[in-house]
Amino acid sequence: GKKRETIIKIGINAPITGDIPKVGEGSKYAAQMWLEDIEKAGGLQVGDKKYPVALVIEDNESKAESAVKANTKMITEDGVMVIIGPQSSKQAVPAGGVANDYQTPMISPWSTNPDTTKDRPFVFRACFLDPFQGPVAAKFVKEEFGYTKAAVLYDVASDYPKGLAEFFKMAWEEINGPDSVVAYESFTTKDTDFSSQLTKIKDSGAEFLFTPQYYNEVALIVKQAHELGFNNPIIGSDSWGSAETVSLCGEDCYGLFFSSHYAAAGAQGATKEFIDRYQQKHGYVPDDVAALTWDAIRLAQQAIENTGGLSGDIKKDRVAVRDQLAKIKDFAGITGNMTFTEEGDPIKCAVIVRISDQGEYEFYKQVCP
Amino acid sequence: MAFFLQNVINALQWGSFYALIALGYSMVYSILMLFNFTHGDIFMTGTYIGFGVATALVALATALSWSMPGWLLLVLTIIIAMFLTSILGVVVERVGYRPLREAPRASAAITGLMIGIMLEYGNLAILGTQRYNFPSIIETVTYDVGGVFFTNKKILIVGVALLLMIALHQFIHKTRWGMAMRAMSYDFQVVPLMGVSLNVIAPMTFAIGSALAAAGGILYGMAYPVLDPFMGILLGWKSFVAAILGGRGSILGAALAGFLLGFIEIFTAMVFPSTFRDLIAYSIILLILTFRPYGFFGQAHSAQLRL
Amino acid sequence: MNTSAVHNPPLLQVIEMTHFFGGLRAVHDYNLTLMPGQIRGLIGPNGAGKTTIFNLITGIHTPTRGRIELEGRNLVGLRPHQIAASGLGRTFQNMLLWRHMTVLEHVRLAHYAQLKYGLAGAFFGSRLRYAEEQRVADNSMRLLETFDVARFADQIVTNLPYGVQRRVEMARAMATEPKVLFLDEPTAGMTPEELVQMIGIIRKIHEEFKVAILLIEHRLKFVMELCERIQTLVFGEVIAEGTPEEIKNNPDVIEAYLGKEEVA
Amino acid sequence: MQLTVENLHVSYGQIKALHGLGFSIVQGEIVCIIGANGAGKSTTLRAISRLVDAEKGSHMVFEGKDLLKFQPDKVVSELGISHVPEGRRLFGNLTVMENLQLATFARRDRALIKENLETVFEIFPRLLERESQLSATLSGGEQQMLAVGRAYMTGRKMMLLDEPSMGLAPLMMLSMFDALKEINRAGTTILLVEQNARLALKFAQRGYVIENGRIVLEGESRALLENPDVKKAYLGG
Amino acid sequence: MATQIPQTSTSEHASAGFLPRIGRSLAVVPALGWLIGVLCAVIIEYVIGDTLAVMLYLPKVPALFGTTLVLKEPLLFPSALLFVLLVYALPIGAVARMSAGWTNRAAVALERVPIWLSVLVHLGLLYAVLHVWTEASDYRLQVAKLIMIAVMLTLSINVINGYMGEFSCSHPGFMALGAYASSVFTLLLFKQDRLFGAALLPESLGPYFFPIALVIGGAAAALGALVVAIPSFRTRGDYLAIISLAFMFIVKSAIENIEPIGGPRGMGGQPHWSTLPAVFAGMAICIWIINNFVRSTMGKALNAVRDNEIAADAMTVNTRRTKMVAFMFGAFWAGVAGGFYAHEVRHVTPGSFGIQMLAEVLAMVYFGGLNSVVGSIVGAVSISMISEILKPLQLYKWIIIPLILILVMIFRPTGLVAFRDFDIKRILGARR
Ligand SMILES: Nc1ncnc2c1ncn2[C@@H]1O[C@H](COP(=O)(O)OP(=O)(O)OP(=O)(O)O)[C@@H](O)[C@H]1O
Ligand SMILES: Nc1ncnc2c1ncn2[C@@H]1O[C@H](COP(=O)(O)OP(=O)(O)OP(=O)(O)O)[C@@H](O)[C@H]1O
Ligand SMILES: [Mg+2]
Ligand SMILES: [Mg+2]
Repeated sequence: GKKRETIIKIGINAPITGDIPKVGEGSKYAAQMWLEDIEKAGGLQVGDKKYPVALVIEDNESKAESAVKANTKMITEDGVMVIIGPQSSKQAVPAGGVANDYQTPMISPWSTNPDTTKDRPFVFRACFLDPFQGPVAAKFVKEEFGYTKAAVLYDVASDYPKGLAEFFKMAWEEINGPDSVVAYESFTTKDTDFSSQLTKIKDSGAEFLFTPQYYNEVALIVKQAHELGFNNPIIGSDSWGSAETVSLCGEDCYGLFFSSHYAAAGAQGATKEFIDRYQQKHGYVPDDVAALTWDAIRLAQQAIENTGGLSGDIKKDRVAVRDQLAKIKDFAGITGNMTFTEEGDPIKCAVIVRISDQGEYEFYKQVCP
Repeated sequence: MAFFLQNVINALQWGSFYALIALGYSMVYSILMLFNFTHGDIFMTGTYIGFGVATALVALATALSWSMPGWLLLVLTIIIAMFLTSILGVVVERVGYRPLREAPRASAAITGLMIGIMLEYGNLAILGTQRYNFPSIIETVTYDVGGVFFTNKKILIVGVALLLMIALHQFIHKTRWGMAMRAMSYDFQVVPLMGVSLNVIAPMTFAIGSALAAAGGILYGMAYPVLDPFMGILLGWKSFVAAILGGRGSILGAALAGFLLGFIEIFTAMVFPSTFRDLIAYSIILLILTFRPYGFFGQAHSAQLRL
Repeated sequence: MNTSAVHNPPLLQVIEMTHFFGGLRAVHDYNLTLMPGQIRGLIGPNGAGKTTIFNLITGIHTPTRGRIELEGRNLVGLRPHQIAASGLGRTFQNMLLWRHMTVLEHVRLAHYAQLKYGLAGAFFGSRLRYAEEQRVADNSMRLLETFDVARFADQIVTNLPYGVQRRVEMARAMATEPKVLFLDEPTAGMTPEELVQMIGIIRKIHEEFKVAILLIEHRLKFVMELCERIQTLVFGEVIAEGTPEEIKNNPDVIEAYLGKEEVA
Repeated sequence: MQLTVENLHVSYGQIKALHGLGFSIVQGEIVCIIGANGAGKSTTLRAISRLVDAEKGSHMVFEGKDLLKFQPDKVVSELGISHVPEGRRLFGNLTVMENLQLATFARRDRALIKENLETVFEIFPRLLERESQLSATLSGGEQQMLAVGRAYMTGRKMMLLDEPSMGLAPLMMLSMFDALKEINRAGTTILLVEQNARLALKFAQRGYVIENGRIVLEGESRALLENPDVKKAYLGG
Repeated sequence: MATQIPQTSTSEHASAGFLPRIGRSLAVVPALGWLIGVLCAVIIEYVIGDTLAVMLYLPKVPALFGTTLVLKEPLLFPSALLFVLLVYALPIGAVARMSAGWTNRAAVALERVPIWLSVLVHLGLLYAVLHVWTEASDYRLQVAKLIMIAVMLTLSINVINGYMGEFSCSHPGFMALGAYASSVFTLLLFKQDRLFGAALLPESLGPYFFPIALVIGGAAAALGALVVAIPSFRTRGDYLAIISLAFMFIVKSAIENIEPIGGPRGMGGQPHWSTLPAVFAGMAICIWIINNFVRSTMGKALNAVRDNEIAADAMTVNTRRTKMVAFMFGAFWAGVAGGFYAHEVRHVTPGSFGIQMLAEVLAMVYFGGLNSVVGSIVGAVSISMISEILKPLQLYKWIIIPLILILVMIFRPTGLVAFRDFDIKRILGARR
């Protein structure tokens, strides 16, 4: 026989098909950009050796079952060292179980569900969690506007908005007393008509609306709110942070605020470089998924480099990588500086972004834990 | 009171979309006895076509530096898009349904479902994952009557839905063509013995249904201007619910059930915590069908599934 | 009506049965006393309500008014399968066969009410089940032979000639072990030759299984030859009842149903 | 010859129903086809109205035109051949009136349509009574009347009747055959398929006997009625 | 007959002239022979697979006969093909053919013992095959398990949609009920868990309770099925389809609203009890019971209800009971499949049991064939495999799979193997 060469394989578990293909695309593009960089450098330098790198991109079809299969396949068949993804908690939670069982480090860039990383030493994430972001938004509104009556509109059937809505409500009521969230309304994924909920919100006398929804829904919610005569501020979360929010929503969204990882318009340094490169290549400003995927994969790279040399035994190397990941301090990501907690969740700062009157994302304020 | 009226208006608009889409659905469904699972995706494609046509027309007008009035743009868009989409409908009939005319109905339902998936992913493959913003063809004007808000678009939408409902009902029940269509739903094999060509009636039915989907799609795009390749799925299934709730073969029933569905959804969200909306709305539908087993206007004999 | 009823209770008795379809009175005050082993005929112009009477007795429609008793037990309000299981077998004017099932399966399935193995037997295949299935299969084959259709046993019914289908339908009805058999135009679509054969078959099952038979028929030869008594129904009402001879010569019947030529 | 059929072959999948059958009809005739169950009578009629496809080599000419070139709907609308199919096949979800109106789909002669409609109601007064009843709820015999009436309304150069007497009460049967005679006298050729051979032969001028997809005997009705083989096989002894 | 060996028939396409002759000479091999052949093949793979793979420049033993490789790295296609030929096709063919003599004699002997014994022997062999085969790769194992779960699901929907002819859309709902009910049971009893707190029983006891968990899942689904079954007394066809669809939405929405079981976040942490023997046994029992049922006269009542309900009633068939049984029975197995699913994927969310899953199971059942146990098996296996194989095509996969399905529907409108009885005696019998 012949000895096989060691290739560092990075698995990407992304929803290329299914109901959120845009998310899959962002992850894929970010990963491919990273691979280009590495290939340009002639490989990944670990210790005193340069290793070739390959991406294994598996489609999880936005289904839990497929995400689990994809992880199993990448780990047992392809022999990946690290897995980046899945993005949604619906897939990340079960897939994380697989990664943990096989002792393979996995970083979900986007999943906010605590269960993803809970009691799973091998699973990490690159985004902040709801318990952090919810209060950030609540505090910001209180400090900025001094309002006392809040309304919330969120998607019950979706993990992320629901979690964030709950933590926001908790934080807001802590600040303003019980019943200060005067309307707590919901809808279901893929709904497009929110008139009933918005009518209720308007009727409740809320001074502003917090809606932690994805960009396609934001456009509809904001427009419909205006059509129904609700002209108070509408506040959002990091899921607004896609260029499409503004392109879909248009002037209706100008002047609104949301909390996020980074502000594209005022971005500097590595962040700006990433945004420009991505935009040049794919024709649009990357959204938070792409940015977080980029950070996740760079985190993985950092950890691999930090091992100081690979043994060639994939099982041992995976454990080494995971140990290095857990040790990373103050990693300078394009979405902020990160340090992992015990659970594998990052401690990072949030920024408040304002959508300018030109429709750009301006840095407004930074909030750190 | 304003709160209630506002919700009535909300429900009218939302219901008119269900009604509009259910009309098109019901055309094909009640005439050809097919679960037309493609309809939602034809609706989606129609919306995209409308988007393309409107964008092209605006570009053309700009190029010729001619300021086209909004209503003309709208009418032109609707007509062209209806025409193009009806061609799509005819093609779908030809490849997906005609070969299966003698087959179990459920098989045709599966091909329909599959053609729908192909349209979704075909769209995704061609246009990419980006979402598009439907151009605001006519200027939105918001009226505020004693705290009740509505826009000119809403009036237009409800009006068009009602108009089409009546027109289509008349067509199905008063014309020879309509009669032939209904006959076809009962026993297509002997329809030729009446001197009626199946290969004219069936494509025509699809064409009308698809054209309606396009009209609905454009209005929908104006009201909810975010286009997405999967936007037709849920609407398609819900219009399926409406078409059947109305009773097989009844165009009027389908449209009314569409409005009812809109009212149920809006008003359950109004009265109950909105997290329970689907739970309650669908329970109501389930109850309605349990106690009116053949929908509003359906007949018992029409329930048989051909296998 | 029937004096012998004192000694010999009637098998099936229908008393003043009336039925409306919306505003249309399809059956009006219909009475019937069917004795065990009797063969009776029901004739009448088209749309007189004959099929409706069958549907009422067998539970497909519920009569607006009236009583139906089988061996003294009330049938009104029972579900059709209960009525069938209690001893009323029937065929349909338009033949309601099961398109995807074979001839043998048709007859086997009609033994449904006689199965005793229950769901557990069906799921797990108990010994009782195999014994019963065997018995049912044997009995079915016997019936198919009686009706001379055994050679089609494994064929799907839809592809068979009309006459064969009619006989399959009768075999199926006999498999329910009826005490009374209702036949709705059993010879429709048959050649005269088959008609003669059918007379033989009906005689045979009548003797062999001791069933009482009530039949609707427009082919007079058939009715006259088989029936002891005949009722003539016009617009939902019985206008004449009697032996074939009496009916044939009844002027009302001639006027409303037979026509002068036919009798001549 | 108004209709000539030669070498007609038809199969249903694996099952071959007609084996090169042939016959011909003169304008204005009443011709009947008799035969046992499954002999292929209905198939013959279906082949003429193009509801089933004839195989290669088959040959059918109607008034000088190649029948095989016509779509089934055109056979009705352009050639004027109407067909009362086996088992009636009414549109149960349409009313009696609508069934009759639909039958005139391809016709433009409004005045004549009105007249024909009156004729139908004259022959079958019961249909007039039930004008707005859904045809699915008609009694068996009423449905048969409607089926004949409907065919009368479509095209009237030639009528193909598949067991029109099925389920009709004796009196009604007589009046229907009288009506058919009337229709025939007005110029419509009639091709009748009947199980009830005696009746058919009494009614028709000529007859064909079909067995296993082939014509085995033909002749004047009277002759056939006397023919001992026919007597034995089809007239019940 | 020859359906048992897809490998040989696909890989030997080139030698078309050969094929009939080979086919004829293989026709004498009984099921037993095939099983033994396949067992030999998987043992060969187990022993020399790795070495052979290295020699053929394959990165690894091809997990699914090299099919997953082909689209990603077309250059490896010849190696993969050769691997399959050497490891599977040849040994299977050779062993099966050569042993035909004594396997036929054994089959004859087995015909004389009670049928269940013969079935057990064959199942044992089949399990051995699967066991050795899945030893090679965990991915293979997982795919195999998920396919077997899909088989159960497809069979269960065939009972309603195929045998009884109702277009039921509620299966994802039934499956969700089963998945959740069984998960609640196991999490409550055996797991320290965020939702229900400490375990009540030691986890080591768990696997013995797994069947109970599955039955509970099935029972929950069966109870849920009442919601659809009762309206089915009065309506059917399209109207019932809508009722069942509404039921599916109701289940999803209800679960989303019950916080104690995780709401939209779902419920995770189920123990990994869906092991190969468990799933295999589950599937075998499912096939056995469903096949028993649909072949009994009582089961044929489903067909009668489908083809003509009035006639069924008039022939003493209790149609209400029949419908009730069909719905509850079908739902039960969907629930059991859900239980297996939950303990394999180990996380369930209401969002997974929606329209997408509905489209998939419908595709499987109609592709495989209505009214046929074999059809369901064929449908579930082939759709799952095709879907796995075409994954590298990403978007285009969802254009190709529909295309395949449309073609199948056009040329075989009732599915590949429709309306056929699954006659175990004939399949296991000797060949002469
Ligand atoms: N569901 C219904 N709704 C309205 N009218 C009906 C319905 N069913 C039957 N009828 C009418 O009731 C009358 C009796 O019908 P029935 O079928 O009993 O007649 P029949 O005596 O069997 O006639 P035939 O000999 O023609 O079969 C008919 O005039 C028919 O049109
Ligand atoms: N749709 C079909 N599929 C398969 N075989 C058919 C079909 N229709 C008819 N056949 C077969 O074709 C042959 C001729 O049938 P056809 O209906 O023409 O006979 P027929 O003479 O009209 O008989 P009947 O007196 O019973 O109406 C028969 O053997 C029949 O079984
Ligand atoms: Mg009748
Ligand atoms: Mg015939």
